[in-house]
Amino acid sequence: MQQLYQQVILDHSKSRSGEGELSSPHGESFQVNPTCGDECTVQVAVEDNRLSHFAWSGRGCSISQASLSLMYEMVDGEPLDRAEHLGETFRELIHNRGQELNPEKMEQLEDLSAFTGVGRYSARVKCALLGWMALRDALVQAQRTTSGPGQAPETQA
Amino acid sequence: MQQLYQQVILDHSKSRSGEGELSSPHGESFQVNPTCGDECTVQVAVEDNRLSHFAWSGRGCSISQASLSLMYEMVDGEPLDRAEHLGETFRELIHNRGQELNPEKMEQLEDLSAFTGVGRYSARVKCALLGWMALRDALVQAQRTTSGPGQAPETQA
Amino acid sequence: MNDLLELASDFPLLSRTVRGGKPLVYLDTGATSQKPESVLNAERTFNQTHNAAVHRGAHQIAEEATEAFEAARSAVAEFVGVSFGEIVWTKNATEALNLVAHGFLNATLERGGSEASRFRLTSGDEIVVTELEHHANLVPWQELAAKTGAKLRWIPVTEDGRLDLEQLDVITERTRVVAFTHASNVTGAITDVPRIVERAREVGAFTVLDACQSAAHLPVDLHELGVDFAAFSGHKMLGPTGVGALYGRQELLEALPPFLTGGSMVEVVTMEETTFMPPPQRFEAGTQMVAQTVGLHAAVDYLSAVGMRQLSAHEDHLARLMLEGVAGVPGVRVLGPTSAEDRLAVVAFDVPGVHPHDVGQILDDQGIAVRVGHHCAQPAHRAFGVHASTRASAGVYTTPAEIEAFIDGLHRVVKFFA
Amino acid sequence: MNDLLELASDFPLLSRTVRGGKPLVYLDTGATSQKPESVLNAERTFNQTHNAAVHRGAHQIAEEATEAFEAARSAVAEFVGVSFGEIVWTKNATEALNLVAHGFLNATLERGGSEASRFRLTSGDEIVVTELEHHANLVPWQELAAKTGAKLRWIPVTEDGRLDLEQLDVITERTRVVAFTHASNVTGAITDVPRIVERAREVGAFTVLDACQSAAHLPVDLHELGVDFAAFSGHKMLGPTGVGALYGRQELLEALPPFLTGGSMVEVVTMEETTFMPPPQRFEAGTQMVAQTVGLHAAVDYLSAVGMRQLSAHEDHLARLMLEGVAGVPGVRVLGPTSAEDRLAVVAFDVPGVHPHDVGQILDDQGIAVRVGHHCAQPAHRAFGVHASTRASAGVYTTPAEIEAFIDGLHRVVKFFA
Ligand SMILES: Cc1ncc(COP(=O)(O)O)c(C=O)c1O
Ligand SMILES: Cc1ncc(COP(=O)(O)O)c(C=O)c1O
Repeated sequence: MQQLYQQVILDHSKSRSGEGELSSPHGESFQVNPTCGDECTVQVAVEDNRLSHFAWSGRGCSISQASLSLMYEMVDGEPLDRAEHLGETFRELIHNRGQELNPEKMEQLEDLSAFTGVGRYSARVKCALLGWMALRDALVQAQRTTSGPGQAPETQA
Repeated sequence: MQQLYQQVILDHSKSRSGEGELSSPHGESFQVNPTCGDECTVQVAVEDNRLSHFAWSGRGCSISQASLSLMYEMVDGEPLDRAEHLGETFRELIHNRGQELNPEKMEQLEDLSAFTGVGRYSARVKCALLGWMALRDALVQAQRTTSGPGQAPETQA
Repeated sequence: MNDLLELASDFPLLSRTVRGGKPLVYLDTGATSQKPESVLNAERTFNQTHNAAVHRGAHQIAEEATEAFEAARSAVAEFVGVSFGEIVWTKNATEALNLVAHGFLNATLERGGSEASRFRLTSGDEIVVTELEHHANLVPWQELAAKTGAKLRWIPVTEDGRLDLEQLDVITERTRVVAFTHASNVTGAITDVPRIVERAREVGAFTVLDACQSAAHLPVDLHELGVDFAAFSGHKMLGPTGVGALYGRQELLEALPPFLTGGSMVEVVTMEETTFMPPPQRFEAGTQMVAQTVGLHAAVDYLSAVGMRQLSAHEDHLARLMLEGVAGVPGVRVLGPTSAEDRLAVVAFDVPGVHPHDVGQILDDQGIAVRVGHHCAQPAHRAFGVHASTRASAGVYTTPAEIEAFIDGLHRVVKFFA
Repeated sequence: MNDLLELASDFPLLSRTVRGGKPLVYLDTGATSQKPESVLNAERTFNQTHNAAVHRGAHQIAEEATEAFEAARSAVAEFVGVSFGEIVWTKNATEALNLVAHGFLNATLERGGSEASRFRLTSGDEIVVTELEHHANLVPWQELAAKTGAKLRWIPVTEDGRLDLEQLDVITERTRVVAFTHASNVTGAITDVPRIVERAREVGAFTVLDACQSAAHLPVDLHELGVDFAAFSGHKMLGPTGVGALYGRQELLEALPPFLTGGSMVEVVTMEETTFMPPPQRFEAGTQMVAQTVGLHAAVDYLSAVGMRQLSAHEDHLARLMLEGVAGVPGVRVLGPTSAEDRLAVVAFDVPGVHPHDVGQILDDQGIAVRVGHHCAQPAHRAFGVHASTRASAGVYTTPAEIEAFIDGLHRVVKFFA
């Protein structure tokens, strides 16, 4: 169990960085895990090809909440392509049935590497990925909304 | 097979006694065996508590046709209670899984006893009884229609 | 103490281990039961020896298959106290409940002739369900209401997870259907069926009972209960997956329009139109789950041999142990009655601050299999102010030692996330 | 000669005897197939080791059950040349066809939102079927027509039992759906699917293929055939009873309103309303026939190991033998093509003056199991001027010696009733 519930996961499931709401996001996505009714909403604002603002809200298990909280720390303010790339690598990790990816990728993932053990429990895969599904979806929307340089929405934490 | 296809059955399936139509029956019933599409119509007229006229038409296998033909010979002109009683005994025989009933009953059944073997083939039970189901149904109707002494309908063979 | 059964060895799956050699403690019978060897053997023997299309062939194997299939119907009918012709095979309880709801829909769309008119709904009509229903006995009625214009109303749930029978006046002269569960798969509460049936009869409404949880755990006599329709699933009562049944009062099945259409339920088919067989065949379109009905036959034989009273006493005892044990874990709240009266050995609970997924995971790590989530009953959870819960549920094969292991495990959960 | 397979020993039932010790000659595969040992073992192993509720539990067995269930979906999808998410489990092909028809009905009743509007029917619309259809692909469309006001039209059958493709102009701009069989279960004729699909596409109609008979006997690639929907049944393709599948083009499944409603197909449920999951889950309400999907997985593995081309060459050979043999019996008329081209080893025939029940009975007495009746295709029989027929049908396990025994038996039938 320690392998699944790494300390960083337990910590983030409580501290929940980035929880909040944007006043006028460029993109927003609501996702639900129908098995358990867990939900999350991810909001993004995009400026100069960077994820300028990010906020999330939701309810769920320690895995899903920690995933959202760590996602915030990893992608907020980052270039879009880096955020997307990170998402791809994280998905790959979670689908790797509990095995680590190559050292280079594990390094890129930084604290997200704590989720390695989740891949061993197929019922929890969706928990780890719910937030990232929402992020991908929100970014697609944002790219549709923002053709020119947009207004930067403010966080109401 | 000789046990199932007794000569009397093969004969009656060809000769088909009583095939025809009544011009104004007191009771009539159409029955269908949904497995094979076999059908029969039985028409009856009732006078003074006797089955004064009887006619049938239909299509089906040798068992069902012989059953109708023999039924005609056994019940046409007979008192209603005898026809009904005979039907009960015949049903009992057919549901007896190929065994004879007691000698007294077998004697009452006369030529109908040739159907004993049908009971061994559960898929054929319906074939043997289709006509008798129609008779029972037609008689119920006739009893409804004829409160007083009715007109005797004519056979158009 | 002589309430207790020791039957686990009849169930092959229960001897397996999980998570690296830990003995399995299976407390997810409320979701699906394990099957005794006799059920597995019955299905296998049928497949190896008697498999053929039923009600069709003139050959010997087809006759044997037909007899096995109809013998199963007869056994299941007897098990729930109804007549042979009142049992319709379905793939699960969900299909059975949909069949009834679609019968009303089809009647409303003027299918089924004049005898079906008693099932026609209009926008002035109401359908009553309850807040405790499994989605299977809620969503089909929502759909029916949306399609016919009828209004959906419901009996609310009390704080301790029972139907609030003080509010039976939600059933009025406008009510045409009352659909309710015999036992909740969340709170374990057993419904006072006669009271609801009485009220429904007063206003001339049809009753539809969800007997999914009761059929495997209580003696059930549907004629005695007096409901018009009832649904249950084979896989919850020691039988195979893929088979369930609808009970319908003979006279009602005779008037109800068909639902699924196709082969084996028709009389005369022309390109232009079709006439249908009498029940139960009218509702059994296409090739049926024959091997599975034979398995279910063996399952009800097994349950009858144990004795439903004996079984229910056994589970009553387990329910007490579970409730006592859970009450001893600091902070844990049971969603449902906290006493074992009129209650199944199905205990859903909330561990404050720990999500059910996490509760279930730590239990699983100890070999204890429970269910987490909303158990297909979101409104019931909403009534308790939670979105999900953890549920332990027992069956005929569950032992007191397993309940103990579960309670120990639950203490460990609380410690882990403290 | 190296077309011939010798696989009967893989099928336990085929070694039994009937009618007092006579070796069984099973020629009723068109109704339902026998199952190889590997299928029976797969189901049993699942039940003994991995049985649990899928997509629900957080425990190990539930994970294993879910993986087995979805692996079966993936194997079946690959077997018929489609994507994982395009396969919906049903209890049989009949349910699958009803699911599509009810999708149109529900769209017409304004369920499913704006994306479902493409499935809405009005009284100006037409549905085209064929005179060769099994009742399963006829009656649901009659019902849909009666409920929506759409008109039912059909492609007639030629004298030798094929679809009359000269009359494809029955498909017009008014046609919204064309439902037709891939291979007739009466005449054995294999349909020229691309021609019908092409015509349907010209007018923008949806195509629904009944692949019940083809899936077990021909290589089938549904993407290549280009149909929109297709249905087939496990029990006809060496799999268990109680499981079938619907194929739907991804984009169409995404737009189609749900049919059966209940647990496991919903997202958010309140007492007032419900949102539904994406396909395929949207169409899989309630506990599924999990063990049976695992059995079907083993069945398609078996068929793939044999090779569908090899199998179809084997059956081609058997078809030739049957047709030659039957042609040698005085007076007997084949209902369907008398040459083996584009034709399955399914031979229905009429023995003038002898009712099919009697034909079947005399064959049964010799241990030969055939089907008698209208084979759930009354209109096709009517087109041939008969009400019923006798049908012999072969499978992967059938041998030339069995065909010979059948032809000998048929000669005896004619003698018996001469
Ligand atoms: C051509 C055809 N279509 C449909 C069906 C219906 O299949 P099922 O009875 O398995 O639903 C059958 C078999 O009975 C068939 O042969
Ligand atoms: C109370 C209740 N009703 C209905 C159902 C639905 O049964 P099934 O999924 O077998 O159709 C269940 C089980 O899931 C249940 O517990």
